[in-house]
Amino acid sequence: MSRIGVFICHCGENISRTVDVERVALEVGKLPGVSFSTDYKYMCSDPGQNLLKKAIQEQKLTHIVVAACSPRMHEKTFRKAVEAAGLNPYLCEMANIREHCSWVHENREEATVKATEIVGMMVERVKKNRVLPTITVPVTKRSLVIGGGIAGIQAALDIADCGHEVILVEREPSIGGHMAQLSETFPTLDCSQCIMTPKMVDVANHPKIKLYTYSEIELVEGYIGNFQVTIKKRARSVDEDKCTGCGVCMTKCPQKKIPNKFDQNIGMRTAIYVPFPQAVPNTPVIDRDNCTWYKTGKCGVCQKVCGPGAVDFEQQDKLIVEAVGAIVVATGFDLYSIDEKPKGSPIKGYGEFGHGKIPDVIDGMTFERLASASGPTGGKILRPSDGKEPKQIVFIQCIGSRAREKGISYCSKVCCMYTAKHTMLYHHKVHDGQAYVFFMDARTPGKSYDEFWRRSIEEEEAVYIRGMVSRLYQKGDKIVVMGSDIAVGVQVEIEADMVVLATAVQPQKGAELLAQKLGISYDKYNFYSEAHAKLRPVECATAGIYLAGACQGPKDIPETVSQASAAAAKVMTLFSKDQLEREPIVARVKESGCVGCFACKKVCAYGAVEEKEIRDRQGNLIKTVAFVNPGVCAGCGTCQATCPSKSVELDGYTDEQVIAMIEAL
Amino acid sequence: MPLTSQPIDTSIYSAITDAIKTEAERILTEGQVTAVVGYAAARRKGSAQPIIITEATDAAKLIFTAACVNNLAVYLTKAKKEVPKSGKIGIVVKGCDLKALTGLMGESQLKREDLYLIGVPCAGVLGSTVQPATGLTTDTIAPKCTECDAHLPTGCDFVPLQTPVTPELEQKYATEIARLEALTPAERWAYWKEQFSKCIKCYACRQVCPFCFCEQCLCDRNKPQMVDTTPRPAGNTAWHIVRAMHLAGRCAGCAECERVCPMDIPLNLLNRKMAKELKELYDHEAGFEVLDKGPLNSYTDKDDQSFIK
Amino acid sequence: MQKYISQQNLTTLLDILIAQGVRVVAPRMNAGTPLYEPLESAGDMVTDQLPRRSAKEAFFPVCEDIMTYEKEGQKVTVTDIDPARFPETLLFGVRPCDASAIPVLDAVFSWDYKDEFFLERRRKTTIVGLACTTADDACFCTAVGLSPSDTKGSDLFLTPLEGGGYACETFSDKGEALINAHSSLFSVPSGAAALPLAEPQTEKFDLKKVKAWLDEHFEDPLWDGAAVRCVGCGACAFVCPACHCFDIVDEGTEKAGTRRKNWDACGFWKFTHHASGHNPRDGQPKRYRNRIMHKFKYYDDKFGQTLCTGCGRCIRVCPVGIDIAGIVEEISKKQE
Amino acid sequence: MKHTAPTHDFEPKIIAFVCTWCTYAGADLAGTSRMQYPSNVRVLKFPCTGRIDPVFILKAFQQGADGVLVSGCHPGDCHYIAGNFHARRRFAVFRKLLEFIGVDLKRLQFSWVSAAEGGKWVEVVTDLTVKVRAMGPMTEFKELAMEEQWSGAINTPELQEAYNAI
Repeated sequence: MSRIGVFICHCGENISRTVDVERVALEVGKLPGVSFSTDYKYMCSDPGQNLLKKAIQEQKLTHIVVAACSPRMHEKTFRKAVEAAGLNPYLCEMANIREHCSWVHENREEATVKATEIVGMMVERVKKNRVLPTITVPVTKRSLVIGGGIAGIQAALDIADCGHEVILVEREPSIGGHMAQLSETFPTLDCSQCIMTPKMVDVANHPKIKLYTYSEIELVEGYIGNFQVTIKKRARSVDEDKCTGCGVCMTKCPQKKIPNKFDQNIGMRTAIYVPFPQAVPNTPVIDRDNCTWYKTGKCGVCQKVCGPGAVDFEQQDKLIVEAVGAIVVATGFDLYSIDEKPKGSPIKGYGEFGHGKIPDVIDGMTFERLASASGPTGGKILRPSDGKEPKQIVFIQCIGSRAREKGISYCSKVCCMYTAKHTMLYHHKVHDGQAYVFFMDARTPGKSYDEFWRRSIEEEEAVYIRGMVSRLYQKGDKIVVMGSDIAVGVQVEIEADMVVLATAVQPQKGAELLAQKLGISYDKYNFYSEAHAKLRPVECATAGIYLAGACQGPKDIPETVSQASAAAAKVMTLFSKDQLEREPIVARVKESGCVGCFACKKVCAYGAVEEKEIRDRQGNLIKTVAFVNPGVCAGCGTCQATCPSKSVELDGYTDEQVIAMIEAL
Repeated sequence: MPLTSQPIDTSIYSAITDAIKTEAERILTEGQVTAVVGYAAARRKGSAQPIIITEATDAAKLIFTAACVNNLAVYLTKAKKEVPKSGKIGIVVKGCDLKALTGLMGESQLKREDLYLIGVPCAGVLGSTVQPATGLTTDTIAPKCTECDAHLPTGCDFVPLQTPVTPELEQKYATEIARLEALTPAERWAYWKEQFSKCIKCYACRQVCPFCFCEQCLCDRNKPQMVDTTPRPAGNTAWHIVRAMHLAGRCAGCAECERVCPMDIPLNLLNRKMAKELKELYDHEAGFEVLDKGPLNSYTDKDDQSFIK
Repeated sequence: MQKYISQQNLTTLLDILIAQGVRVVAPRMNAGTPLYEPLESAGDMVTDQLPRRSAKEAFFPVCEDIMTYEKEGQKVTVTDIDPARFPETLLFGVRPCDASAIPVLDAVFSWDYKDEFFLERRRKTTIVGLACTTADDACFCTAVGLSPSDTKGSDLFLTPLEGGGYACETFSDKGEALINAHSSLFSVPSGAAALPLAEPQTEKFDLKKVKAWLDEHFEDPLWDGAAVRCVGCGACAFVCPACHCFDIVDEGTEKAGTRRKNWDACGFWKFTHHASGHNPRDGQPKRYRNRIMHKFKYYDDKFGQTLCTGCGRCIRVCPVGIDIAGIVEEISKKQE
Repeated sequence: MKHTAPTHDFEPKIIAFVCTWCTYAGADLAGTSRMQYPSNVRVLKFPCTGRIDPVFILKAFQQGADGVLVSGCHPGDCHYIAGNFHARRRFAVFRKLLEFIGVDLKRLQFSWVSAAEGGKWVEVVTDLTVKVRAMGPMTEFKELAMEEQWSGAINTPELQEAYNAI
């Protein structure tokens, strides 16, 4: 039989003013199983806690109910006290007779009756409480960073600088991401590559960073502290260990007219290539789709000219398994295109802008490459169609973004600022040119941002027209831009030489597939979902996985870098202990009753439920049952309510406890 | 709607019987399956009972008649461990039975590749209170058959080439549900109270249900006793509510529970009512395809919440 | 004593008894199902259908309370249910297959432990049997040595006559007392012929041979064959006039509750499930074997009686068509 | 201190099943804000509405609740991502079942009350209490608990008393 101790707190007068605490103590003292009950002025004070500890020892109490304020206030306090007195902390429950009783009722009789019943309910509950040991999970102190843009680079460097190994995986042949493509950056106009490349080199040289470029995530298994990640390292056809990065192969490659994705396909590259000269690693890769050797079995020039003999046409894709304890997802963004979309797609293109078929209608990233000193035009703003310098240039904002009719309702956040930057770069490079900007409203919160935007108008002479463009069409070598100026209320028509569209920021293609591999959730646009929009913005709901950069939503560089460092800090917090300790409020499967219907697995939002085979001594499969990984389980209990045979039980909220409470009423 | 009893044509059943015999013999002889679950004639005139055969020579025992009422899917669930577990199993299924198998596949209880499905084109079977030797008529037909939308099972490995002729019948459950829905809550309570008071907790409804595959029923657990085990009105009502809730979104209407109830409690009425609600709320109909997640294991952010303040 | 009672007088008799506060239990329809239940009026009686459950529940209820308890602090108060409280009952219109099971049950309930709950109800109940005029192909009372006019178990036995009314014959003091108390409603035997009685078609089993075979065949392939299709429900045992297993459960809360005695069935997997998790009857064939053994061997060993009256209810309700008559017939043939 | 709370002939028993993150916290807020509401409600705390089994509602009615409230986080606010979405479906279906069995759904209230909605908690609890008080006791399950199979019935005064004690 249990020996329950009940302690009724007066909370000064907060409780005792309305609740007759002495009477409550007297009444609950009569309940079956209660062997000690008392009241005290301030249970949470040191003397109060000492009273509790003393009673546990002297009265040999086995379970404790403290009737006081909300458990949200002092449950930890009393559980600690109970633990100090030698009882398992989970054998202590709180009855909330302050927030839920004395403070909300004025009638002393009613409040006293209610308080007695609340305490009685918790007495029945605590009888069914079990000793719950704290759960510990070992932590592998290595981390995986997915994506080698500025977010991934920053997170990787921060973690590695703390002395923990980092596996950095990048899909493209080089790290750098979109930031490496940019010319200058707002609001300071410093050259993107100048600030980016040193960080890329740091990554390459860091002893704690293992870099896999031209690689993708194949499979993620395990849970917080214990992930096994299978990485597919695609065949580069060049041995990274042998290659010196001399570049002779590229100069000799006969295939020279392949559009370079890094240059938004307006610059050309060879079949064996590095995407840009400052690439890290500086090891070329053979684009097998465009290489003569792979297409015809002839050529092989690169192999012949390669001094160290690094070119290897036989190289195969490799699967590498890495064990890590934490994962930072930094897969970044992609840009919306105005092209025609497949039928039924929720996102639409812009037929009224010619669906991307007008050659001199380009997007902002292409403009970046034109403006970049290392870009295909050497930093000159030239039209893709005929290489002429545009004298009239129109920038149109909010293409796709905030356009519900196109399927995207969010703001892409960075376009106002980069368009202002573009007008400046244009003005610096084409002194006699005129830039026009069609915009809905300029969103420039951020340090020195609004000043920067004003400068583009006031000093760099950009003409901002508040209104939207309804149509674009080619007329001779001009592009007619038909729009409205709602500030003045007139229709505007501009014959432009070039049009730059500030297209929406979208998640990377295939973002949802990666999310499924990782077991993390994503929104309807495929941006990854943080665990809490306000208070856990860099954590995923899936424990041990963190988010950095634009994969979670549109972000500019400073914001991305901040989040990357924040994610790194979260990883370091995890790595600060050898064992991960967590509250033992987790679900457990009673294997004898489980029939393996996996309804629990279907409703688990955390992927905590696994399938486990039960075999006899001879190794014959008896049945497959559910297994809840205590490291992953968040303790919501949805599985238990779903389980038809109640073969999974949430510790701390078992059916026995709940039914005991209901029956006490 | 015929007012008087009309015979229902079951002449195709003898050709179906022949086809089942031949097919079962073939798959057993060729070793495609280790056993076939089907129906055989029983002692009482016109009656049939489930049979599990493992020898090709026993295939001659298989029959199909209007007395072949059982949903044999129950023999493939974990609650029934006696059926050989190794190898592929052949099973004779009516359209309604097939829906149960489909559901079981979605709930990881069966794998399609472990089954050889012998589908039966079915014009209907007899109701539960009818003597087995009685002919099939619009009066003697099982109530579930009046609402059948699967006379011809689809997706089977073998279906005899017969087309059942089925008259348009008054949909017995739909009519009864509508009648009960039109009553006041107190009147409905009185109706069910009377029905449930007859219950003796023999659990035939549970034991025969393909979806009651739990090795240990929630109602057989006693820590805590979630549902009173005693066959008193209170415990009976709780049991039938829990049962209907557990079957919601899963039951495809084989109506075995109702057929076997020795106290004639219209259990399938509860199941059909739940099915109707799931159709209206989530456009879900059980048993047509193998679903990764059932309607109560999934959600959308637009689900109805008009009942929530 | 032999008497005659007209249909009219019979109705009057029952209505008088009901008015006197006697609980008159007879076949009636409950939500479409024929059951032995207390009548509010004799007119509610339905005698042309065999009730779905047997008459045993008049003595051995589906569920009965045996005590209540209350807890306060460390004190537990137990209150026994006093069987003296049971009402006087007339169990009327009982088919021979039901009535004949009642003396069979007397043996087990008054054996080394006297079950006062059963016995007190038994003392307070007068049983009026009714000869059986309808049978279907599940009936097999004649196969187990009974008949549609068997008077075993009846205090008073009625036989329906050509031209209406019933021939009445008493078999106990209780039966005679009933007639004497209402003698004006009874008259001298009319001499009219009895209505044609039911004729079950099943051949008579040689119960000695059946038992002889069972004595030797605890392990036998027959069990697998008979019960592989059994789904493990309790329908057969619960409708059976002779099955008498029960389970005792406590229901209530931490503070108060009731101890109850409920019907149980050997077909349930839980019936022999040990707290350790072990189950000596692991599988339906073993459980079904127990059912047959208990009826045709164990009960005979202990009390010299057969625990089956051939009512055929288990055959009718079995979800999967298990046919006890067929199985016993097969056993009896095996012993040739 | 007031001692003059209005008295009623019948005070219903209301059982509330709430999630800890939103509604329990909302009820705490009502307390810290010293809002006043009827004392009829007894709160059972769960991590999430996803944990709340329909059987609990049934059990509550069986144990004599006259009204039941289930309350959790607003859609999209679930601390456990989707527990409330699962609960929403589960209860949408369960209430239909209870309705079909003959339970008056006015006795069963569902609500979303966030941690910031102390006022809404008060409103929901007050409304349900007033509504159920007007309806009178939930007799159906209580009567059912007294019912016996005819064969087991004896209905002695002692037994009646014992039942009343339960």
